[in-house]
Amino acid sequence: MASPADGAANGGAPHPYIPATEADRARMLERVGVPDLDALFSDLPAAFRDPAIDLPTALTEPELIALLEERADENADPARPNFLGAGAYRRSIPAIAAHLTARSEFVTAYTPYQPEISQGTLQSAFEYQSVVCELTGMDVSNTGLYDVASATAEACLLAVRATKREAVALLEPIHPGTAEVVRTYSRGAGLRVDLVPSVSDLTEEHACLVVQQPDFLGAIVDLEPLAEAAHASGVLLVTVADPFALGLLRSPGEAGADIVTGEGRDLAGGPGFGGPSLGLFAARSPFMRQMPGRIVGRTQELYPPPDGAGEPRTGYVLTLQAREQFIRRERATSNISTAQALIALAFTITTQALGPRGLREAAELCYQRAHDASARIAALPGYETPERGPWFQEFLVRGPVPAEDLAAELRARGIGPGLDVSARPEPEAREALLFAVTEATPNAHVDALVAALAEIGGGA
Amino acid sequence: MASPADGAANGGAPHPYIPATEADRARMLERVGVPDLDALFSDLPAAFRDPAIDLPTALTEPELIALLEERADENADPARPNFLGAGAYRRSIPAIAAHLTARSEFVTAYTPYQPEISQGTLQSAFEYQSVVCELTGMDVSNTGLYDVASATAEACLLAVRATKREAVALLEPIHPGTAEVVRTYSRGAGLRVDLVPSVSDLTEEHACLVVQQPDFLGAIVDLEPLAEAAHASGVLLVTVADPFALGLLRSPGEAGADIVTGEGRDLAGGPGFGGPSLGLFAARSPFMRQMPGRIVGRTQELYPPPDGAGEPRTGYVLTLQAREQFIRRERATSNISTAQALIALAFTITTQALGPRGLREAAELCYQRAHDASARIAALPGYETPERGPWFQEFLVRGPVPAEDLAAELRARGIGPGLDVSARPEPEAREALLFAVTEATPNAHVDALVAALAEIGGGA
Amino acid sequence: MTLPRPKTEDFGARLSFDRGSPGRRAVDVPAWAGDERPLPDTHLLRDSLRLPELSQGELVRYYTALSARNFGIDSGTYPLGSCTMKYNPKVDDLVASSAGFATAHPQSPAEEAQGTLRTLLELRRGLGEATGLPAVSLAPAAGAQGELAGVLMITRALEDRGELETRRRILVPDSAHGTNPATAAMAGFAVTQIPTAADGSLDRATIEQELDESVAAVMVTAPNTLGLWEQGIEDVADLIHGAGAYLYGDGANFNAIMGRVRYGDLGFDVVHLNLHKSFSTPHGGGGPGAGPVCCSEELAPYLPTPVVEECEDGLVRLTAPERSIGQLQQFHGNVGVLIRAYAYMRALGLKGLRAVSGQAVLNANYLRVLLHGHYDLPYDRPVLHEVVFSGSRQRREHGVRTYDIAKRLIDHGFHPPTVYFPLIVEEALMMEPTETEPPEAIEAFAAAMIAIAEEAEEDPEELHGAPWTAPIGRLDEATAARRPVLRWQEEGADSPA
Amino acid sequence: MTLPRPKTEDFGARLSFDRGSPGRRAVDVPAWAGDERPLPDTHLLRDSLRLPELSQGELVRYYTALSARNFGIDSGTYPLGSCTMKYNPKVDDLVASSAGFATAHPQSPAEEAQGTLRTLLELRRGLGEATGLPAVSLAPAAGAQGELAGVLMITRALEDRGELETRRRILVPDSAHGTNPATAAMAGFAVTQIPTAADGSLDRATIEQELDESVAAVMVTAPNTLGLWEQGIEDVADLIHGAGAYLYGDGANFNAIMGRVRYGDLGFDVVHLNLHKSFSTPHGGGGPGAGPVCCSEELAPYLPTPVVEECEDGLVRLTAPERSIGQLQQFHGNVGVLIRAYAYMRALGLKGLRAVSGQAVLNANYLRVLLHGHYDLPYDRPVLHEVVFSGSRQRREHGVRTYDIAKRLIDHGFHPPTVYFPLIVEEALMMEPTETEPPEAIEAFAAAMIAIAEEAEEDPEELHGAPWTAPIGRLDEATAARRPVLRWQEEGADSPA
Ligand SMILES: Cc1ncc(COP(=O)(O)O)c(C=O)c1O
Ligand SMILES: Cc1ncc(COP(=O)(O)O)c(C=O)c1O
Repeated sequence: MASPADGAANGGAPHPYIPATEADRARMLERVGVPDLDALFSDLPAAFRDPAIDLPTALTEPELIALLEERADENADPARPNFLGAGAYRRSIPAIAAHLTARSEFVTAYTPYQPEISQGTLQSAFEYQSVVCELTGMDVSNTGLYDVASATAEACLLAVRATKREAVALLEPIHPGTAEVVRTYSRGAGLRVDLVPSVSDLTEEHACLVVQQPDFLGAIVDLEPLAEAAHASGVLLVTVADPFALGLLRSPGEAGADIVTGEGRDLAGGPGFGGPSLGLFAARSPFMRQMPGRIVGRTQELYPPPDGAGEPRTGYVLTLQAREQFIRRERATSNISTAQALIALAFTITTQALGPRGLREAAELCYQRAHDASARIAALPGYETPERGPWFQEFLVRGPVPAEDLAAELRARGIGPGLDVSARPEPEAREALLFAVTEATPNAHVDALVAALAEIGGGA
Repeated sequence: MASPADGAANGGAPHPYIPATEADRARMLERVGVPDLDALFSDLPAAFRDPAIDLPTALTEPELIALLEERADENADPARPNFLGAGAYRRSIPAIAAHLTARSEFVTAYTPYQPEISQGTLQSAFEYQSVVCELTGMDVSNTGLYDVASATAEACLLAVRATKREAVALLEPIHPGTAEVVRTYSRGAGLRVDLVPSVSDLTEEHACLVVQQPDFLGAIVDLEPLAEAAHASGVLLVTVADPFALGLLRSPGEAGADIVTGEGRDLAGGPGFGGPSLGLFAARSPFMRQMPGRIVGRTQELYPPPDGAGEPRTGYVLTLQAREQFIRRERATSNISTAQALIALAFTITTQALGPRGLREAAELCYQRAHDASARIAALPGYETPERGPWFQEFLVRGPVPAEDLAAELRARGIGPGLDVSARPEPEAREALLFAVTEATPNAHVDALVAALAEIGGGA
Repeated sequence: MTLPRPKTEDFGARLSFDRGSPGRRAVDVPAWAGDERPLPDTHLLRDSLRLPELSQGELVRYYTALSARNFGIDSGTYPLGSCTMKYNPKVDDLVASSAGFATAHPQSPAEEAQGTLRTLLELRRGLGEATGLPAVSLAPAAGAQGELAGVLMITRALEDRGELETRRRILVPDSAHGTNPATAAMAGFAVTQIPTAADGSLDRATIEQELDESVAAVMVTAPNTLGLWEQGIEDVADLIHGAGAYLYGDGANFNAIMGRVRYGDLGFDVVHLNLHKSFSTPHGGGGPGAGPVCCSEELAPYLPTPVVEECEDGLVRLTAPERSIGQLQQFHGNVGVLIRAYAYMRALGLKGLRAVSGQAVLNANYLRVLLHGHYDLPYDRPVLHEVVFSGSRQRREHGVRTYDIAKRLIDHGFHPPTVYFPLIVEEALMMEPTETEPPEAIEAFAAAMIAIAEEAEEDPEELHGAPWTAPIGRLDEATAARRPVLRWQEEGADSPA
Repeated sequence: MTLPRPKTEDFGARLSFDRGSPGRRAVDVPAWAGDERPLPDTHLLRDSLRLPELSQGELVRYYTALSARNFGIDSGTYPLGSCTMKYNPKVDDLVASSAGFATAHPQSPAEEAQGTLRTLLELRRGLGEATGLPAVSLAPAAGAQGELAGVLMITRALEDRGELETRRRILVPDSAHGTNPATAAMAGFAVTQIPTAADGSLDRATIEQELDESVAAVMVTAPNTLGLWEQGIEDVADLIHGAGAYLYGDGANFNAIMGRVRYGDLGFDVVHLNLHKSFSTPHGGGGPGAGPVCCSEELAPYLPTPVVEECEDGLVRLTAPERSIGQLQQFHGNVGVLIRAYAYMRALGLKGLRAVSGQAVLNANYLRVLLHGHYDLPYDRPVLHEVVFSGSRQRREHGVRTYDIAKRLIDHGFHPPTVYFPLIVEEALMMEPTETEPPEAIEAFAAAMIAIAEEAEEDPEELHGAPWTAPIGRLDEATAARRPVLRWQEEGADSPA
């Protein structure tokens, strides 16, 4: 038996992914009028042709499965309690979301350039835009960007274009990854990025104020006063909102935000080491023609159906394309092309499956579970859970030992601790770990955490 | 928040599986002209209405998933080495088999009573029949029965109908489960079931001789002399064949079998604690109208397509239904109705994905791996691997300690031993365990087994 | 302004065997790296094998295209009567396919399969509670095998009573599903058909008359195939027991009465359930299903093997009842289906199961009143889970048969109901909407049925050609049976089997 | 003999928001059994939320029906040029979705994510080998983000050289993908367009002329969007370097040359790949993709964060290059896509990747010769992975536009090729069959194209109405843009945004 990939290259059996057999190839080469495959590459520089390349040899499917199962097992046990949040939260995803998203008509389609045979993708994207507008309180949503951080960077670029100002302000505490990406994207445009501790640091140089909701340390932000303060200086309010929390919290739009971004991954599937992610991006209608990314619009057939059975029917198309790179080129609103359509589909199905009451109930359950866990921990001798106002699903824990040691002790007990935020400037974060407890955290995990903390506290 | 199922029953929110809301229900009840749901059940005897029933309360989806994940974890670790075979073998199933079989148009369809919108099921079943005929060397296959044992019982009943004789002979060693089921099915018909050690025990009372290929202890059977001996007494030869082994072995049809049964589960998916299973059933054409189960036939449209674009097209229908219970009732060839269609689909896709060369290669790989493992064990001091002729994937191991102890020692080392067959009459089975090694057994598992046996041998 | 549709491929004419090209393959097999041992003697080996040769992408496209030529519950309303086609929760497929369940070996010692076994135990207990027949075996792979188990259990009980030689008859109503008489015959009994009374119920007089010492059992479908409850079945049970016979219940329509009445309380001795109906496990185009058999304490010793039991040591084990009829399958039944059914039961709980029967029955009655007057209703009274109309008027007055009506429904986007069954209703249209259809879907279905009734009046001739919008037109079933072609043949060799 | 097709639902007019009914739900949320803590003050809370209310079965049917209104690779030939639509191996989805990968938290310490990290490391190494540019960051989420990374890296290098203020221009051929100039602009550069020479290659003279101290980089798509190799690019690279600028390679069409030539060997400084093209990860209707950026040692310190490295202690870690341009995303990129790409690379190995490029190129040339003479071929020479025809003749002679040809292909069962791109070809039809199409499929596609060319001669008027057999007819894109309706509105409130 030959190694599988040898085939197609050397005249044996073709690779399972490549149908043409040697006989097919001979027939085709003859029709094309060349003696062999190599002849087709004669434009490539001879001196550099067919270099030595060091790649592992091909694996058959069973070997591949075995290898990657082994790899997956080298990650931490998925069943282990883990209290990391800080931008990625464990959620209960309805089974139908994965089932429907896996339909190969969705999975194996390209960006819907031919709407007549892409209504599945297009109509779903219109559903997505509608859900995002309802959640955020915005007028217009695109079909999604890469992730929350790059979406926020794009929001800053939009604000800069719209206000013609050259600095942006990010209100602390904000996710450091978000701040980082805004910096990266600003590099090219030559913008100044200010991390500001308070809204009073805003000036008329700032195009926008970026506020995370809930903030990086878990607190729920009262957006309205921030919006007022920003608008008073002609500054736009960009809110980076957790769409799940928006099941419970007032919509940023109602509170006065101009642009809302967010991360959709957690409502679409597992954390997956961070990706694929999904950047929500929605804005008030004046910014419609300034938005980055694809937008789907509703329209009608040009002609009634051929069987004469009725009026022109409703369909969906990519629209407002004059903003986009493939038309506008260097004057486009963004360079984005491929985004995260399939993740947006899963996000849409999860939110719609939960529906208005389910999303609220799930967010309340998350709130209750997290507050219960926090209270239990605060009741342990030697522990505090410093609060910075009302909060949603993440809380700070300061224990009887330094944060780093507390984390190590928990790990030694098979528990993934919250993120170490002890280096942050906020006083509440001093020597603290940031724990996330969500609606999907099993009770047994919280019990294990409390027991472990008690044990660590007892030994201290 | 109310418990989820309360809703539909008591006027709250409906259950996710039941769309009608309280308002819907009120409207419908009014149209039907009854005051409430209870009124619709007035034909049920009042004295026995609405009994106390002790069932656990409803679970929401996340709770259900958590519960059943916990249950699944209470089974043995799927990654643990396990050498049980004896009727259920670990196979490499191509990923596309599960992917395609999960298409909901296949999964959520009924038996294809309306062929015009069931061509997916019907044409796939025709593919299945074709594969089974090719593998077995038979002329006609049905669309599958419950499992190998009940299929074999049906084969015996067919043989009895065809020969008008009243006894059947099963050649040892045969799977005890198969023998058991033949006995169960024979109970009603009042047939005698003889387990015979040799073909010389056949008499003219026997309707058929049932031979397992490979036999229960793993040996490859030379079917041709058995067919000749059986036919000489007017006895039909029923072969119970492992369809995977038929990738390598001569087809039973060529060797003279009249009916072939087999188990398709292993080529369709995981062992799943035995089911869902798939009973292969194929026969020579004279028995066509005596076959149990559904059969799909090819036909044409009655009329050309309406757009005038061509000739009547080809389609598939359930056929020869005059054999079946829903037409023939008490004179049907079997009572079977629902069978194992979806498993047959997965079986078809696996065999077709492997194709003629792949199936042969996989069977050879299985053969080589098993023989290698057996040789390594035979080379250990204190161990023998008694053979009964050429064999395929299962072999007997006799160790330095009694079979029962050997099994216990292996289990203590985290290895699932082969089946204990020490109570069987065959001399080779004395104090032996029956190990299965297949193309899908990881090398590391064989290494672990050999090391454990060596250790046990060293300590004995 | 329309160009002709390009001539479409005759998709069905080209099987996977006719596609691809020699040498292509959809998967590779790992090479064997060790020593090569000699193969057995060539007279034991195959020398050729004809199977399709397609690349992976081609095979995926072929079966994806086939799936698109199928209608499932996820495609739309599928009101097949008696078949209980309802939404199959996706979570059930998810939980059943986890590796711990999927890789459990059927020969595993009980210690290594407690997760599966405890799940089966709780399902068994739930079904015992729900039916009022606490002794249950989950072994039967489908309803028909459950029936066989039940009748063989009666056989064995009669054997123990020494009456097997004399009790050779089973009474079966003419409205029964075909599996009932077929099973009775398979178990060696003579079948006596009991007519249905004018109100759609069992003809009590005939039963009384037929009940004697030659009768082993009466098989009753409850609710019956007209969607009606056999009123007074509890008294009939007494009669049957008085005559020394058993009452077998075909519980395939249990979905109509779940949580509202229990077979055991009414005197049924043994009943089978169809989990692929009442408990919403997917049908898969014809299985796998599961047909557990539930019985009284008296018949418990005869249950098929295995039965799941919790033992004194706390372990759950598979056991063989004392006087078991034996095994029905090599292993333990369609376990994957049973896990799905368990998940369904747990998702609903008792209140949920009652909500299922309540809504299923309301939906059937809603459909009944919506269609009332448009089609004949031979048994014009409230129904349980399904309602049986008749196309007789359409046939008589317009020459339109139920067959035509069914095919035309396809053009309207619906799966047709069950037709020509039960046999006692002429031109029967047997409809079961089930509880998972929203009222709007039932209304749309009724509207389509009414539209067809109008078409039958106005264009009766035209209906004979339906459907026109299905992946394929009306098929010639007669020729298929007369000249059977049952397998792929090499081009040119396409002769009947 | 055909009754009219029953009036079908205007499916698109009813969103999920318009279906179902208030109070229905598709999933339940567990109840909280503990103490209820007070919620935050109501001015922080939402008071209403409009989302669809459907039962689970209804929602499943809705999205299943939507899926049936989509064409994917599994539905048939999808020859979009530049997009490289090829068979997506199902095993890649399977391995990427295992729980160990799917549940890994992005903030996990390296010790707890070695399985993912080692997989990424090996992918990184493989891509470095295959491109000859050993320094690689897998962070970019798609091609365009890879481009941005690459250009920002150049920015930073120029900064370190003190030339950022002076080098403000990037040269981009007019045949480039729109993302190239858009990226250059987003990174703050002015774009100078370079015309394409008559033979389809870069106009060397213009480059030489434009190359001066104001130029930061030249962005070249290789192979280019005409499916042609830029002959002598290695010499152009020398020129560019000589002028102190960088050569950026858009490697989205890497599938044409995999295993045959390496960017690094030819003098490219930085290149991005599209794994969702060359490495066959699914497109998902518009992502997720992955656009790794590969560069020379010189540019390595500027790579985006993170870069996967094997450390001395044997652990694989995510690191930040010294002078990194920074992060592109909050976490580490589209990891699930990267795992799929790794699986694809391992399934093929070097010989397989060479087989991919060989067959992809043969298939494109085969299509070229099959269509030769039927459509204009502006650059009539052998091609690599794709071939660009023009519908100019059809437009000129019959008034049939490429748009009409594309729509009519749908009636023939094919996804149309890319149209009106590259912009330098009038009425462009840009076709990329890819290596996973069997020759029969290419022949059938060519036959359809030829049939349409004949229809264009015979019934030109008729083609303007195509398609007729798609789920929906030709759509009015102009009105959609003029009066944008971009979200669901409550009935009656359907006013433009
Ligand atoms: C009333 C009734 N009894 C028995 C059966 C037989 O069940 P199965 O098809 O599962 O064998 C069915 C369904 O087919 C049925 O509807
Ligand atoms: C040549 C070329 N460059 C760049 C891109 C942009 O890649 P992406 O869509 O992944 O952002 C594409 C594809 O869209 C392309 O074909």
